[in-house]
Amino acid sequence: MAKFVTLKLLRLIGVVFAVSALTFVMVAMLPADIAYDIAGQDATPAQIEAIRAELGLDQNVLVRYGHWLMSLAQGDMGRSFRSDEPVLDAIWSRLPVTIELLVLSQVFALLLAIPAGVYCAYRAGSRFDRVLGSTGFGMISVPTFVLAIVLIYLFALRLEWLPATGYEPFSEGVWANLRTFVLPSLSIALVEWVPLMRTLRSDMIATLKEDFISMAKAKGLPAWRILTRHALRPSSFTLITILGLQIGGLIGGALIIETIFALPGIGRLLINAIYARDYMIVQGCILFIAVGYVVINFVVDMLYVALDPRIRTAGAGG
Amino acid sequence: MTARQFFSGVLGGAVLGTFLLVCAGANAEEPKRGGSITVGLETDLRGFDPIKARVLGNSAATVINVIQDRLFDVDEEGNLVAMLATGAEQEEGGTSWLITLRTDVTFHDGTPFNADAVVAHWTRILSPSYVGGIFLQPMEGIEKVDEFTVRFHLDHAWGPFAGSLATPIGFAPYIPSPRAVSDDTQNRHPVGTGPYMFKEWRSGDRFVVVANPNYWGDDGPHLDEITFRFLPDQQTRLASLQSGDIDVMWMDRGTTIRSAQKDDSLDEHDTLGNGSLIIFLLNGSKPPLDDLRVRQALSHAWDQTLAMKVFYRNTQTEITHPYGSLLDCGEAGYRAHDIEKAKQLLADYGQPVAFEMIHTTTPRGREVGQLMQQLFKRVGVTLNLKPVDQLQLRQRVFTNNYEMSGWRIGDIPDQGPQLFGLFHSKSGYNITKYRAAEMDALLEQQRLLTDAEARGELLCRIAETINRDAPILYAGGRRHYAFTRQRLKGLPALAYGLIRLGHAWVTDGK
Amino acid sequence: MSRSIHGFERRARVAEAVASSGARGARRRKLNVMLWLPIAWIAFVFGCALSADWWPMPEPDYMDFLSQGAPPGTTGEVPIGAFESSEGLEHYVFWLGTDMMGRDIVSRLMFGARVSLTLGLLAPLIGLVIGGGLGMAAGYWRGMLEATAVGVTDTILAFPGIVLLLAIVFYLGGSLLNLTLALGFLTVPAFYRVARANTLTYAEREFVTAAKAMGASDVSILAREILPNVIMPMLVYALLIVALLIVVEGVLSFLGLSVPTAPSWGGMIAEGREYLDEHPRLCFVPAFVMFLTVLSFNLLGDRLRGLTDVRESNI
Amino acid sequence: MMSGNGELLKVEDLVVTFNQAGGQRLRAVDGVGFAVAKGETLGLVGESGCGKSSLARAVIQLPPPTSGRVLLDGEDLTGLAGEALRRTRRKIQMIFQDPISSLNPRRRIGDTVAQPLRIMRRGGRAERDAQACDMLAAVGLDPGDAIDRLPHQFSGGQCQRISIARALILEPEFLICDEPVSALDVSVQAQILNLLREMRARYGLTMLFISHDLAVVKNICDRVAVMYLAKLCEIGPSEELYRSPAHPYTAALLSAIPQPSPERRPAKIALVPGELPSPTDPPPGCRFHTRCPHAKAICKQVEPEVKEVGPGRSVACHFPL
Repeated sequence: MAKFVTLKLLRLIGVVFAVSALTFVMVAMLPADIAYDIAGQDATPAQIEAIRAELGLDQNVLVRYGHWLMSLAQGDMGRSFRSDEPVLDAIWSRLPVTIELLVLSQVFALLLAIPAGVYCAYRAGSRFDRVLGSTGFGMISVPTFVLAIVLIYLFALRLEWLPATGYEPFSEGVWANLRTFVLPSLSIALVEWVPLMRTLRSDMIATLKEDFISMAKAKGLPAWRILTRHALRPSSFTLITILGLQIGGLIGGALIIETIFALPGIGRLLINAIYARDYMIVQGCILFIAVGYVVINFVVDMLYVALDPRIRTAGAGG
Repeated sequence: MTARQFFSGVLGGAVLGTFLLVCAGANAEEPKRGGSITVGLETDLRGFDPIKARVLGNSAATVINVIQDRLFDVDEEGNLVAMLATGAEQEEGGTSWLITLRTDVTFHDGTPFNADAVVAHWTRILSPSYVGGIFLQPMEGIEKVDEFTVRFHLDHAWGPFAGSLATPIGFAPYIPSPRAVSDDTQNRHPVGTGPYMFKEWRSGDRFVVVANPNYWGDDGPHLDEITFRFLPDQQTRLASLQSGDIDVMWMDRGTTIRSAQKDDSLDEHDTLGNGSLIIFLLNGSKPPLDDLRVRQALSHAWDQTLAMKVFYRNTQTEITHPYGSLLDCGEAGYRAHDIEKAKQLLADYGQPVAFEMIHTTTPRGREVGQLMQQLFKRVGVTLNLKPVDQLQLRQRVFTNNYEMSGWRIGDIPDQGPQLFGLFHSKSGYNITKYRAAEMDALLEQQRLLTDAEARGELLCRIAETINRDAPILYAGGRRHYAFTRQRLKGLPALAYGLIRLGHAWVTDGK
Repeated sequence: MSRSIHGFERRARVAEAVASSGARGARRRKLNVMLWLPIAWIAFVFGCALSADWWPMPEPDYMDFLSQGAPPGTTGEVPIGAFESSEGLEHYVFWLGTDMMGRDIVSRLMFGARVSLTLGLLAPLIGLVIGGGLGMAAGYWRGMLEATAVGVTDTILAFPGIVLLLAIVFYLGGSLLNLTLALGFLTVPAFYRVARANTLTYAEREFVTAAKAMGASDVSILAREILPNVIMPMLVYALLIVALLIVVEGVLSFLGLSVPTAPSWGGMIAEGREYLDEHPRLCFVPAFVMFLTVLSFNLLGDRLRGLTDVRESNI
Repeated sequence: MMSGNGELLKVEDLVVTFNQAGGQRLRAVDGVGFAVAKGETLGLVGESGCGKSSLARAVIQLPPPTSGRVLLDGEDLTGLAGEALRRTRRKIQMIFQDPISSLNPRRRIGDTVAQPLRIMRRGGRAERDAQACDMLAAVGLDPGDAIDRLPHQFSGGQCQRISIARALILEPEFLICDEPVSALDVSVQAQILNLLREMRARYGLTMLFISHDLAVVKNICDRVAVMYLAKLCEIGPSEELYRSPAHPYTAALLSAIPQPSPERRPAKIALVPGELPSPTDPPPGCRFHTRCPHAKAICKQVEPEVKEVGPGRSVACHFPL
């Protein structure tokens, strides 16, 4: 088992390494560089050249990547070319926003999915179940960015209940903070709850057929108690794995939501850095995103293994 | 008229120390002390060290303006107003200037403000590592005369000199604490002599300043705290303003301006500036744009009136020259929209005209490109659109790898240096590749001319030459808009598009 | 981009988990309607995209400066068809109104369908061929090939697709071809995994050994024994990816990165967003069309999966 | 060991190893040798996991053995590759345990049966179809009805008939049956065994018949080989082996078969209780010693050689019964 985990980890480190190298080359290949950003619109070619030399951008890509790796090995992710801010600081200051967005969106998704899934399983085939199933299918077909616009239109522009955009840190108060996260999280949650609900529903239906449920029924326990106490827990394993997968996929994907709602998260940091060719920030962000993705997938894989040890002996597959 | 006042003020007034101190304009109300406001900025900041951050954008200018002071300010009429300087005296026919400084000022970090601080700052500004130096070329150097006097040396008598010390939209005029600069902390922790002091900067999110209790001036600071928030999307910024999450924002999109105007809870501030928010560069080194007739035809095909309506919903004004309120040059031979003339000129040219325009991938960029394409199509010119990102656009313009591109002429106190950069055949910044001996002569003349009237005339002749030879097309002038919530008072006019909050106060303060 | 680039892999795994669920029994009654309605809508969109050139309507980029932001039903005077060829202006009803630059929304929607459909259909085809081929090869031969392919796909999956797309759009320009290739490339890992998983189950089956024993070559086994079994689940999966890619195109347009020269639904949504307060329809009409199309492909994929599942389970 | 003229298949010192996750090597077949004479049917018996199937697949080179030789008509198959291997493949065919898994679910029965012809590029389509029909009729199916149907429309027994038809359409000389009836109901088992016998007679087949069940093998095989943990323990003529097994393992297997007449029952052998040792880590000495009731000290140290104990009869045991 230890060997299996080690091998898996080594492979994941390899993946992260490959991603960072790929990013470096790719970003270096982009036309124009940060010198054009730094110099602004009123620069002369000579000044741009000077900036490029000063930042070491005239060096070979591989040399620069080597430098980056060397300093990374010493725990230094460099500084933003643009604002001179240490990359790690930039990421640490944005990370809470992205994490809060991800967590809240999944919390909302679960708040929708669990009662709906439990009830649909309990009354499988009923009108409510069918309506909810169709609704879910419809919602999963709404592009997230469209949903975000619809929510802004309804709750920010028409009803004026919630701010359209912006971000308030926790220091401004919990409510102020949450208020700014409601619409962005909902934009994600209203799509993401569907697979969760469907998974939970099918797992619950299976669980409800088990003997111990019949036992509980025979004992005369009320339905809600059977559902929540006895059936929910054994049915939630797949739910958790799917949750993990969704978060893993969202890490790089919260970008458009952060853009639409002007949330200062990792996604926006990344896209702004790409637009500015701020290589150091791009490298840092991609490293974080790749590590996050890989770690979550690793955890999910381990969960699978914990469930089904046969996977351990299966060959090179992943 | 205002331009004249400006120039005569600089030239005639050997001593400027007695200039009126303009504060909250004609506001009858007495400013209240206390309270705080939130300002919506378009972009995150880069930093405050001129060498490191290099370019001061509009957002950063709004911030630096309350933290660091300049030697002079310019008022709404273009008059110089003393700030950290008490006087300016022209010497040796205008080839050097003696500036006297205030003696009672200290920086936020306790460093005294004196000649050393000014010399240290300007020495860096005039070093080759500062990018903005291109428009300061006639300045040779600065020396300390005594503890509170410095002398600037110039190549030649130079009209825009005083304006260069006063303009609020470049790094050069803002004096930082020499200690912060030498400690290398200025960039991310700016220290100045201004009414507000740096408190916190959370990149991508907000920048916070607090009142400077030891401010040297009489008027301000009135607020306890100002929070600048970075809200890149203009519409969402407006939504935040309307919901009261922010108190003031700058805007340039016609749609947002029109919707803000409809909101009774907001106060509008607008000021006519100069320059042009969008111009189109027609690269004179690339066929078919190297042919004068083609460029002229294009300027007739272009419809500024329509652009005003489509891009700005008539919140901007049409222009015939880049001087805005500084100068009145009349029509200046502007080639108005005239399809027949355009077709005639193209018929003279006799070949099919097709070329490419690069524009940004932003909604504004696409809009501009698509409108241009349509208008050109109507005179039989094929315009291929190539959206590129901002940096690529700059790269292609700077490396002369473009045929037509959007650009802008900045709003600055004196357009002379900028036009020299754009159109002089020997200028390193000549991105239009426009070359004409006549233009070169005019541009060189204006540089040396210090007489306001004569200079004004010359600048108008330059505008006429631009209109005749059509190296650029204008897409409107530059009227600056800002909207505030009604609680916010004490905002001066938006000269050069800058929201100046140094004297701002709120009605719900003490 | 939450359900976009990275969605592929996630959706694949989620779909597997969800596949077993579904209130299929209850829904089977509605099967026919739910199968034919999406097909009808997709056919309609196809028809619009193909015939867009021949309808008597203004070109999608023609701006009627007298009818900017005109409400639905406004009559304008516009040249019908290509501008150069038409002699004069004709009365024309903007059935869905015009956008803020005076362009006919119907015309833009119809031409916009081309971008969505080309990208949505061709890109998965690339993923299907390359990813599917690679996945089948890896699932059949295993060994180093599989280990390498797993490493490569893991890398692609851990790599934020948006960076690749930005790189391609910046570097090569956002033409339809470039975007199709780039998005196609991004779908490769997902198809690879589906193909590999399916191939693994069949490669172990004895009919494959039997074919080998008869002297069939590896290529012939892959093509004749395994492919017919793997292709159906792959095609069904491809339909889900089509739906996803239509959204991705929308996201790219939204970020200003899609095909610059042609109108696209995402682009219309993005442009309309600026006028959300005044003219919500500018944003919501294309959004609704996109929603219906995505929904149709999703429904179609879901129904077809249901049908193929039934077939398997009878064996 | 039997040798001499007329031997069609000869297997010499065959070794098959597999790599396992974690770098372990599993020896599925470990130095097995035997020969099958023309027209003869050899039964190969052993518990599941003992390496029978691996042995069978090594014989048809799927995959080729790690070492050792497989001679068919004196030609070494292990040295062959490409076209030469393809050509000789025609001579050996195989039937599998799972009748459903051995048919491609998406292929018509007609095509399935004609498939070997297509692979060998014999005849045109019509010709192949005709041959397939004949073959289907030969295995007792109605060709007109079956030819256009898909496998899932047939029962297990019918599927196995189809497999047999497919295997025999090339008229192979050697047929390997890998547990051909173990997945079928008992009544169907007999039908298929009868069919195989019939086919053997009609086509003059030589067969290797693999089963975990000695009872099934008995009636169809001329000789029987018994495998335990990748090694051969005993080989001999059917009658003789059933009557007096020489290896304790054979005896144990036989004693587990329900016998119709009690007087023919061989001496009851009780296996030492315990797990079947892992093939990745086989016990030293005689592999059977952990479960053998007669095991002595030597069994734990010295591996017994294969000794000839009678005509055509060999056993690998220090203390044959």
